[in-house]
Amino acid sequence: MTTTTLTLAKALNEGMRKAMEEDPKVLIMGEDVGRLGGVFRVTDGLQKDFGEDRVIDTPLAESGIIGTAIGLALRGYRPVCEIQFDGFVFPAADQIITQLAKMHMRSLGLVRLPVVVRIPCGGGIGAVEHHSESPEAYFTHTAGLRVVACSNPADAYSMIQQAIACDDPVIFFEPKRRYWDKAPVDRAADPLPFDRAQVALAGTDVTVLAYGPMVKTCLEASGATDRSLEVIDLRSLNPLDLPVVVDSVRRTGRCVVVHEAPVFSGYGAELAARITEACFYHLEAPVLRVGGYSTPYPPSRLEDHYLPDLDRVLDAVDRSMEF
Amino acid sequence: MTTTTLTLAKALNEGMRKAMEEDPKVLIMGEDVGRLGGVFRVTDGLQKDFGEDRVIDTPLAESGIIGTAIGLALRGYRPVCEIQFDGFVFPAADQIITQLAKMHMRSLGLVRLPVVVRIPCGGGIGAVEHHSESPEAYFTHTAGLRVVACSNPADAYSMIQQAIACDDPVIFFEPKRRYWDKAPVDRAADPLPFDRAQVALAGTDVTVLAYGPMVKTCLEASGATDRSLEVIDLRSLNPLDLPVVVDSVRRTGRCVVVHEAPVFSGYGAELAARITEACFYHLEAPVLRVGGYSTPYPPSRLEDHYLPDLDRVLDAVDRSMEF
Amino acid sequence: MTLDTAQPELIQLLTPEGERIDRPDYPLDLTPDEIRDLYRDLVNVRRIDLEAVALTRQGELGIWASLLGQEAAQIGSGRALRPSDMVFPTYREHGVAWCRQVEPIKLLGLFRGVNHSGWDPAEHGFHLYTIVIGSQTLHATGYAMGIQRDGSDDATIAYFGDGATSQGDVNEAFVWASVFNTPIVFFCQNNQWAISEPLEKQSRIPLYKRAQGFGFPGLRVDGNDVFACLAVTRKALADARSGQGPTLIEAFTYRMGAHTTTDDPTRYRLDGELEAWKLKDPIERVKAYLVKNQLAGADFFADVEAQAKQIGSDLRKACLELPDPPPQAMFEHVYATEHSLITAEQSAFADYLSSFADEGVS
Amino acid sequence: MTLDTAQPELIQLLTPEGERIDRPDYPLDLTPDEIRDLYRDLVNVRRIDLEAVALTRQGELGIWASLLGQEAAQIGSGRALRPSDMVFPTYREHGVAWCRQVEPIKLLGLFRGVNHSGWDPAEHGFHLYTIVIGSQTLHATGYAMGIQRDGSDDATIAYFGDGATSQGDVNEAFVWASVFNTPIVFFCQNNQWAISEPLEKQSRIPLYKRAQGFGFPGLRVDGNDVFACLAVTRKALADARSGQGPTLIEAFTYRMGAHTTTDDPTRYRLDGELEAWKLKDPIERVKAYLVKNQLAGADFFADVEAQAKQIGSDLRKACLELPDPPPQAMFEHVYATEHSLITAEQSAFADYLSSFADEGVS
Ligand SMILES: Cc1ncc(C[n+]2csc(CCOP(=O)(O)OP(=O)(O)O)c2C)c(N)n1
Ligand SMILES: Cc1ncc(C[n+]2csc(CCOP(=O)(O)OP(=O)(O)O)c2C)c(N)n1
Ligand SMILES: [Mg+2]
Ligand SMILES: [Mg+2]
Repeated sequence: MTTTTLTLAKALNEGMRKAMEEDPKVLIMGEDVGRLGGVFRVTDGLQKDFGEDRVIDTPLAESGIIGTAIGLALRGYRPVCEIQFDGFVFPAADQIITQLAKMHMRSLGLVRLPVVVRIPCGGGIGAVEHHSESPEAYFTHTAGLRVVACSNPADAYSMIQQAIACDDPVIFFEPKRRYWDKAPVDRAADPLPFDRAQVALAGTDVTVLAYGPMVKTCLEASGATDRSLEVIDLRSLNPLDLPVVVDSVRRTGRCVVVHEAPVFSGYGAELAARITEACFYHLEAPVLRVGGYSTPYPPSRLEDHYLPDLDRVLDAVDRSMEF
Repeated sequence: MTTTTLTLAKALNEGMRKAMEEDPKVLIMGEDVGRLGGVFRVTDGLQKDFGEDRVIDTPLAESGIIGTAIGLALRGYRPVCEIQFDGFVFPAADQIITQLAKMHMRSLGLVRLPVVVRIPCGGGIGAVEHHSESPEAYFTHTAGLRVVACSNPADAYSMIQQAIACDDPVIFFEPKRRYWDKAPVDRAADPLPFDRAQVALAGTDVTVLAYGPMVKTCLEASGATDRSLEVIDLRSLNPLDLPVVVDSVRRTGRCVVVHEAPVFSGYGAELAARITEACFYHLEAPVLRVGGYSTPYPPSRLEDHYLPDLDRVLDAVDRSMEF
Repeated sequence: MTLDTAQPELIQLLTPEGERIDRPDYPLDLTPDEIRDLYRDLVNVRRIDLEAVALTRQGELGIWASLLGQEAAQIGSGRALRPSDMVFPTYREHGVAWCRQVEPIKLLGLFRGVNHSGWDPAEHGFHLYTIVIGSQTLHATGYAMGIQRDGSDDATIAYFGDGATSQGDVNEAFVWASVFNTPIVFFCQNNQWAISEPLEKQSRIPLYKRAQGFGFPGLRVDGNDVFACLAVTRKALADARSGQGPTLIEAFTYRMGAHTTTDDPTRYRLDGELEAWKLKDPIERVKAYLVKNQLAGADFFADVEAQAKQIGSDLRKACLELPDPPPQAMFEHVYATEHSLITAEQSAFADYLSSFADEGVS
Repeated sequence: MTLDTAQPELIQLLTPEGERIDRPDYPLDLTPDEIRDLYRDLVNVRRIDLEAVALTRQGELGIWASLLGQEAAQIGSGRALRPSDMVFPTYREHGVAWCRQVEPIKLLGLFRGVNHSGWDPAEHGFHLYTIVIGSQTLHATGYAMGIQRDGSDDATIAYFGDGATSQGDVNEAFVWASVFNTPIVFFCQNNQWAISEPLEKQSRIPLYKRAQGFGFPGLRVDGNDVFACLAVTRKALADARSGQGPTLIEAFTYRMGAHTTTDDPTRYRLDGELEAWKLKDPIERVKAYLVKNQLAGADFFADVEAQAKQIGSDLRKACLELPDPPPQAMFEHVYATEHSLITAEQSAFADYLSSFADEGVS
């Protein structure tokens, strides 16, 4: 039996374990990833089995994590870095944006940086400030990076392996509030290519685009309405799998984009702009965006109001239908 | 006579001088801003006249510049920080995004951070890597920051003063390749409010949106076509002066957005998405975007191909008209 | 790391057994009342902490960062400050907050999730809790530059942990403070752990020595000795006020609890370590001193207990009564000045909310 | 800053007057040939630099960061390396590049604007020029961690300036290198200036002392003394190879030219300073030594001059011939693997370009 039911966190763990078994150059590094197994236990047991040289508890400094990972990659290693929480990726912004993303081009293609930056992202777990951010737009706008987000255990298992195998730097978003969601994972399945979107649910009325934590929310929304929603899990944000999206929107004529990050200047803007250009004569309504408000992430007692939920998704669906 | 012809750099210099004269709490800080007067001489002469306590040559560390500016603001000062070049703002990303932007809300409104972050931005000066970036989208997506860009000497003079007077943190973009452009500046003129867009040229066929360095390019484009372009200088990127933009697009039915930053996930995406939603039934064509490609900024011998120019703006105008 | 704090460089004025040690370089003359007050402080803040941990267990707080074991470091340094000084804390300085007269309930908002902070920094000379490790050290340094420009003899103190010393920001703060000779005390509570990482993951030499590399004094104090922490911080603050610039104080202490209430330290450290540190408890040694010197008797200790208990139950009551903010509060204080996008979103949100009300009516 | 390099801590093996000083702790036995080769290196790299400055004046390069005055620091340290070591330079290490056999013309691409770098780092053991101050120090440290994992006895050397020591990244690199005891030499060329800012804006104590704060050795070498730079770097590299971890070397030198060709140092520093440093010229002292010890005569010096001249004119010629990249090159090497957005943009760009061609035809 190659299929087991795993949590998303465990699927990531098994995916990393497999990559480490197959390639001795794969390293894990980050704060508390070793003995503790990470604050979310995603790297649980890896240091025990692969040793301290391959699963490295680093000093507490994110720029240092990414900067030294770049150096390790230059020496032929494939580091998988954990950023403990989304909000702590910013001290590493310079190393990611000016170094990790640009080195391949800077070297005229001579240098490859197969570095994975894992970022547990998003809200909904009642956390304090800086622990519920959705910083994907900072990275989708940064040429030279690949940006992906997994939404379910099966994808988590395959996508983390694909990310590690990829010769480009990958920003890998993990929906932290879905870490404990379980689903069957078939280890022998042929995974979808890394940069492809997936139609998570076929439908005819409105195309709903989501990724990471919001995929589940959108699927739930679909169960709560009579409208026929086509829910697409984008999986790869940069590059975007435009053909799958355009095909859907041309059929439905309507599109709603859902993410947790603030709408203003967020990734949904790119989706809306690009889809509108590609589907102008097919659209019955403008692409509508549902997301966080243009405020810092609120204290957790307000996060249910801040985060898109079933009602807000359906409200946008209604507005689209009635436009 | 209150009107003089000034370069954009000199207009900024005079604006800062005036602010410093009027308020002893205004400080200038950054690398080489003192004795040298900044690498672009924007702060020329200020240290000589206001002393080393008010015009501070800082250690070479951008996170330190913004971090200590926050501290100075907490003590009642109004620091104006210079980031030497656009590409060097990233070491300060954490202080800007997690601290400067969020402190007011974090404090429930008790703490104000009137900090201005001046960033010479954009390409076109034949510079080496990291000296030609257009990082505005990273900041327009960051709630809690105001983001503005000046495009001409008169605005430079008034907007820098408004930025310094503003009780919110302001990211202030200066189009470095326009530093030496001259125009009359009327010191006694009543400036437009800080957060308003300006119709730089009235027209009827296509609305062209630009800010910073691209305003001049768009005005030049308008001079090279028979089409009647309405060129709007956005000035404020966050907040966006939507009414002025919507009013124009509803009249013209067509819109082209121009910026130097990569198009993908750039600020133009927000403009396109928002305008489409607000003007859906008025649009004869999708909002088209002209910008940098989704590549790192190229070596300078290629920048003329990378940067939007008159031809690329007019090509988009044509595509819009023919859509 | 060695559990033996009997290190030559360690500044200690009160042994774990309650013996007073004389250090002419760190004179400290406390009246019996002052000593009793320190004891009261220690007991009170431990009680506040315990109550908060309990509230978290019961789901009333989302998380809590306990100061257990670090009471002396916080009370000793906190009581060295004067009101007009400015403190830049991390997320664990509940004891310092106590010294700055921040009502305990105000600390809980953040951990309960009703706000990101609950007090007025200017009113208390106590800045907001800072979660992004190390970033407050630069704020403190900038603030100290402001003090210099004001010609005032106030000082700032920046708190941070052993883990934080690895962050670029903290080292940049050292550069700035040194170059501008700012009136600041860097107070590092080395509690031996940064979540699961022991000190060796951050430094191969004692942390107080870091200061040498930046050209200002660094010293290590017994962080479980409230007398020593008070004396050493007083001296460093006096130096700061008199233009002698920054000092780094490493308070050698121990995080006796979990990193936070969501952490499980049994995964990464041995029980024996905790047991050894229990012998150096910061409260017990003051009690021993008071008893040995007959400065306090059963009545006093009973009274202290009672007061602490009262503070605890008041805190619990206030916590249960802490209201959730109204949803619209999300849009408040994003900007200090009118911002059209926020205004628009706020009114759209109000419309959205009222669309449900309509449903209810219809 | 003092212009007097006669400081007790300064390691010097060759005085400005060309006198050899014996330092048993830094033994250096060079054959006459080796000394003549070092002299040749120094003259050659100065010539390359002068030619590049001239090319910039003539508009052939957009900008140039001159190494004038820093030849000894770069040749001395560069010649201490072995081929399999890895160098992480800033943007000014043209002398080190020379030692790593990077053809001079390859350095010019970046400054001419035809590429962001022109050589294969792996081939030369010389990483790309790095412009964001300090970021390469972390890459070097990570690379050194890789060496450790490979069980190799290679070492890395990271170059950076005095100004760079203020950056968080450099200090984080110190933390990492110290904690992991990596085989790395931190080679700081203290040329006294970071653009217009003198050393005092970055540190109030000598920079080599920074290492003390992180628990590894730091030392100051006369950066205008190629013998001393060679000996000191050799020793530090040997320590690195044998598992003794990092060393910080502060090469005390002087930026004799402008920061870059676009800079105007007359705005911020006095002529006298430059004059004083001219007396300590890194090349003159080797010449004096060679002459005094009759290791070289007029023929040799003429030959060196001729070779340098040839290198200069070859460089000039190659520069003028450097082709601009084709516009499509923008889209190359953004990603190592297929990326649909780049593919789409590249083909749209091709269409756009050919729309002009059509115009031409019609
Ligand atoms: C920039 C950043 N990275 C990571 C974290 C997550 N985190 C919270 S506390 C902590 C450990 C801090 O250790 P230390 O500085 O010793 O302080 P302590 O918690 O022991 O008081 C970490 C890694 C954070 N808050 N900020
Ligand atoms: C992060 C960053 N900030 C600012 C700059 C602009 N800049 C280029 S060189 C320089 C001074 C560097 O001084 P130093 O480290 O002493 O090296 P030197 O140029 O003297 O060799 C500055 C500020 C930069 N390149 N990178
Ligand atoms: Mg700690
Ligand atoms: Mg320098």
